[in-house]
Amino acid sequence: MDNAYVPFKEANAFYGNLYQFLTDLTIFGVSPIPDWLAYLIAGFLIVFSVINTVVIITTLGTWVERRLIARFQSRLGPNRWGPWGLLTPIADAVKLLSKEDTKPDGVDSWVFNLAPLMFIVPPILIFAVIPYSHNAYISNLNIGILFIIAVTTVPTVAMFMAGWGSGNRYSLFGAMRGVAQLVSYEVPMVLSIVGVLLFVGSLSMVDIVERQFVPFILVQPLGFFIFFIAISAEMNRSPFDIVEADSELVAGFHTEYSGMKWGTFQLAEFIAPFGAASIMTTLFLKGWEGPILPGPLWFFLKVGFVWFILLWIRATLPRLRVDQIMGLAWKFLFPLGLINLFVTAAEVLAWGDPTGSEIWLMAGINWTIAVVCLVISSHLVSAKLTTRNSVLENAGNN
Amino acid sequence: MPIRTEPITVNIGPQHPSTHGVFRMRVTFDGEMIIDVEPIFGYLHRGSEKLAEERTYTQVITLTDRLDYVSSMSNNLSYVLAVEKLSGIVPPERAMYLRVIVAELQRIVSHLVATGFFLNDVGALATPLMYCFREREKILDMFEMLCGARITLSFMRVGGIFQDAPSEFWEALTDFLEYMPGYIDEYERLITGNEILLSRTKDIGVLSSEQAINSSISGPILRASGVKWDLRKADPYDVYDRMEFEIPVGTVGDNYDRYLIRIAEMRESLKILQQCVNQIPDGPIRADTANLIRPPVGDAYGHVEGPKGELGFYLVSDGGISPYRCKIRSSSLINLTALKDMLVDTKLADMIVTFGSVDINMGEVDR
Amino acid sequence: MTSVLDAESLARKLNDFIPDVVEGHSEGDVWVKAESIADVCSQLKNDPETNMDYLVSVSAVDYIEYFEMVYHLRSISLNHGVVLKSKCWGREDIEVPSVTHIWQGADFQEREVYDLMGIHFNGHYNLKRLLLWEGFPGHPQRKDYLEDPR
Amino acid sequence: MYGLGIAKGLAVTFRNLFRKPFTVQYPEEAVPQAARFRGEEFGWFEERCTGCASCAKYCPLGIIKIVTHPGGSNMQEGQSYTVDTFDIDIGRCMFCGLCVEACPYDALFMGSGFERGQYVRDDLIIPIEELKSAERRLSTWYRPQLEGKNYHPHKDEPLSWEEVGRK
Repeated sequence: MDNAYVPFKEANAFYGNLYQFLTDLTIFGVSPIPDWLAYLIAGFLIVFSVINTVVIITTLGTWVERRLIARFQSRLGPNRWGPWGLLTPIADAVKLLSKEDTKPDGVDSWVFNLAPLMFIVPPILIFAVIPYSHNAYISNLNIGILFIIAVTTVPTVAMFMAGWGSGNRYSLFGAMRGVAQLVSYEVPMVLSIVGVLLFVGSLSMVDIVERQFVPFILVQPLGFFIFFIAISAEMNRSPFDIVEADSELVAGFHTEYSGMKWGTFQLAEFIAPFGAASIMTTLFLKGWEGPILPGPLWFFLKVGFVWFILLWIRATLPRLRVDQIMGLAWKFLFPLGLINLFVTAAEVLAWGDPTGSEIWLMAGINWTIAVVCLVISSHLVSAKLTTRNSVLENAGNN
Repeated sequence: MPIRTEPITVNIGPQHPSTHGVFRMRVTFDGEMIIDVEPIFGYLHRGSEKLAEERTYTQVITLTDRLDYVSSMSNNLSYVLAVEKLSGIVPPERAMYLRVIVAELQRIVSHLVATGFFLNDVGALATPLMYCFREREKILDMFEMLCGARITLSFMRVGGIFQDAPSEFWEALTDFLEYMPGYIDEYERLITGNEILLSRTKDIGVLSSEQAINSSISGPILRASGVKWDLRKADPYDVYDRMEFEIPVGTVGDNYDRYLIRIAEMRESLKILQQCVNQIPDGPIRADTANLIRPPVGDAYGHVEGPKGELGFYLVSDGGISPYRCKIRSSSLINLTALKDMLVDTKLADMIVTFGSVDINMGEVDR
Repeated sequence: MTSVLDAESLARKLNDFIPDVVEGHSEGDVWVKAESIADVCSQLKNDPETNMDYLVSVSAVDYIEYFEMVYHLRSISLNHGVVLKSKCWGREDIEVPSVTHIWQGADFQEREVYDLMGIHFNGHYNLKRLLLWEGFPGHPQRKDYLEDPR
Repeated sequence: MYGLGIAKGLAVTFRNLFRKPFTVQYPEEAVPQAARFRGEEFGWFEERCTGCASCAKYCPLGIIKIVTHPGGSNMQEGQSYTVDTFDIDIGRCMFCGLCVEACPYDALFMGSGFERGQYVRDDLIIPIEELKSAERRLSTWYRPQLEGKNYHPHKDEPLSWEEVGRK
């Protein structure tokens, strides 16, 4: 009976202790909580706390994001509600909850109502397999990264459901764009991850961190670059936000939503960067490991850093066009990903399980290849993309 | 049976984040490609021309403020030039210089707004817009020193301007002329060389020079198409004939050229401002005119090179105290004539960018 | 400086082209017959001496007894201009040939004149109201227009 | 090279992150208005007004209502009138200042405030009692005599009616 739970119990420190405490609990010599109930209660508590932590961090994240973007634009940002505006997310939530939930005529009710739910579950599911520290994770799936790739595909369906179910043409445009974009960017994203996996030899997120002798960004620069762009596109952040494209499609696939349904979409979109930053930290920045500071702190510092860069890019860059985004995926990132994969595979074949000085040699080779590839491919595109300085020079001539 | 596809018709506007007001386009798409565009106007129609027939010549100035509300000074100038032509009043020299100064400041304001919103339409999440508005505020502060208002200025009067500039205005203007080139450089560093902007704007929405002339396009759009035509040089009014400046001219006539022209014109405006500050003489600022002007029977057409193009007023007088007919040649409306030619066979995303690069103002389109 | 064409010689030239088309002239203004506006315009555009390639504005003025169409023409290449006017007598069913096939820029301007003044342009490909909605009673720019006709 | 433009742009936004924000937190800190600010609280001097109604005639919107009756103390030239009603409906006012420009006796001045918001449109009408008793923060718009004194509505004391006229 006990055996089925053992691997989980031993793998997760939080969960194991809680489970132990519940089963060891005796009142008048009887143990009131049977095994299966203890398992259930402990599991529920852990999952509940993680989900809520994610949501709370995200809501605080919206405040940080708005303040930071405001400072990028040399404004102050929301500062009315609470000290430094810290309570703004709560005010937002209250406002959204108390708002009328409108439903336009002619929507496909089931599809329309189900879409927000399907949109928010996958980003939260990512956190099920993210290791925050040694022995601090919900589960150590042996196919962790595969699981992430699988669940991040689900929002595509939700997006299309929202766009189609709304019965609005802006929404439909947004949904069609979204499906095309997300399906395309799955390919380079997976290709860039495979490089890492070749080194590690395991799909488990914990194994990936533990076998990172150096942060993989040093050994896999090209992979990191591709993954960074691909994941930005996956979560529809600027400059890839064609799905929402507020200046073109009003709000894209969630044009017709209001109240908390709209809030759910927004929440999911704000959770996404945290999820993306967590994945990037785990795959390329050595996860929770670092000197002096405790593991979880290192983890959150790295996540915060990646998140800041995502934000910085969002605040600066204009949006790409649909065909350019698809072109970027298939003509630029896909070949680069293949090159990266072949080079890494060759290196792993040559050196087997590299440790010590071989890793630096490998890093050197990979950086050289990355720079050469980027320069060559950039020259291929930049022929058309030079600035024109002739506006005033012309003035004198004609 | 072959697969049947259908075009999809979408109403862009009248409520849409990037139609710059209540403008509506009925666009037919084939997928993401545009196959037909029909602009629909009138949501902001206030009948300014009719209202002008019931107001005295001075009171009409307040109506002109509200035509293109990001460039009130140019509207004022165009109107008073028409009345002066009609009644033969010549303003004093200091007034003419001050008019040129405020008109050029207004051109910078309008181009800042145009560039900011254009880049916002490209999708830059309001960052360039905020930077542009930061400088716009400085100029609006100057306008407030000058005439106590920031947007609806009513600054000019027939035969001059209403009051001389205070001393703090000159200090603010000198400061502005010093730091503004640096800020324009900053915008250019931020976005001009940005590859995403280049790929979004180059060779999109091309308007050939023949087509531009044939469609009566004016202003920066005409110049971006390679026609060297600027009323400040071609038909100088006030003291523009004493100013030395270049007319920036584009080569291709695409969105990127229109953006570059606006940036270049801001720099040229700064040059004109500097010359005005150096040359401005002392003296009266208003010709000796009666408060109620009664021009002789006749008609006159006064025009200026406004920030958005040629803004003209065709006034007919019957000898009374108010214009018999006041026709406004609005640059924004006529610049939209070629919209269809620019948009067909581009994509949905290009439509917004092209429309943003035309830079219209609904207050002037619908009047 | 944009020069104004000499109206007298222009009137003579136009009369050579279409007999008796000019009804009168004063400095810079030439009055022509309403029905031959389009022919005069295409002549002015195609004649290399005048070369009026740019239509500045199309306006209409209501003088109670007649409507006056006013065309401000300009040549960008030669930098000169002229004002073409024509009187259309009557109040109802006034028809003027459209110049949209000569200058595309006349498109919205003629529609505006039609909308606000009620002058029909023959040959305009899409003569619909521009600023007001379809079915709006009357033409509000006219002098005899009442807001609430009862 | 591809990417340089993007990098330059990123540098510009990063520099702006450490720049002082240009926005002002309005209720706590207000932007100072210029001396010529055309604001709401009109300044009107009963002693100078003859009830000629030039201002009412010049208003493009006709929002000034003046009722007078013959006889009174504020004599300028000829016959004298007492002003019974002097209402300004600032709910429709567009602050063009033409009324101030039209006043031949310098009795009417633009104000320099902008915080007279009301919930009901009727409350936006400034009646004569309020004009009489209001604290007069006079804008120097179209009043060169005030500008000559370097008068600033927000820094200096309110002026009495003898001090505001043109000599």
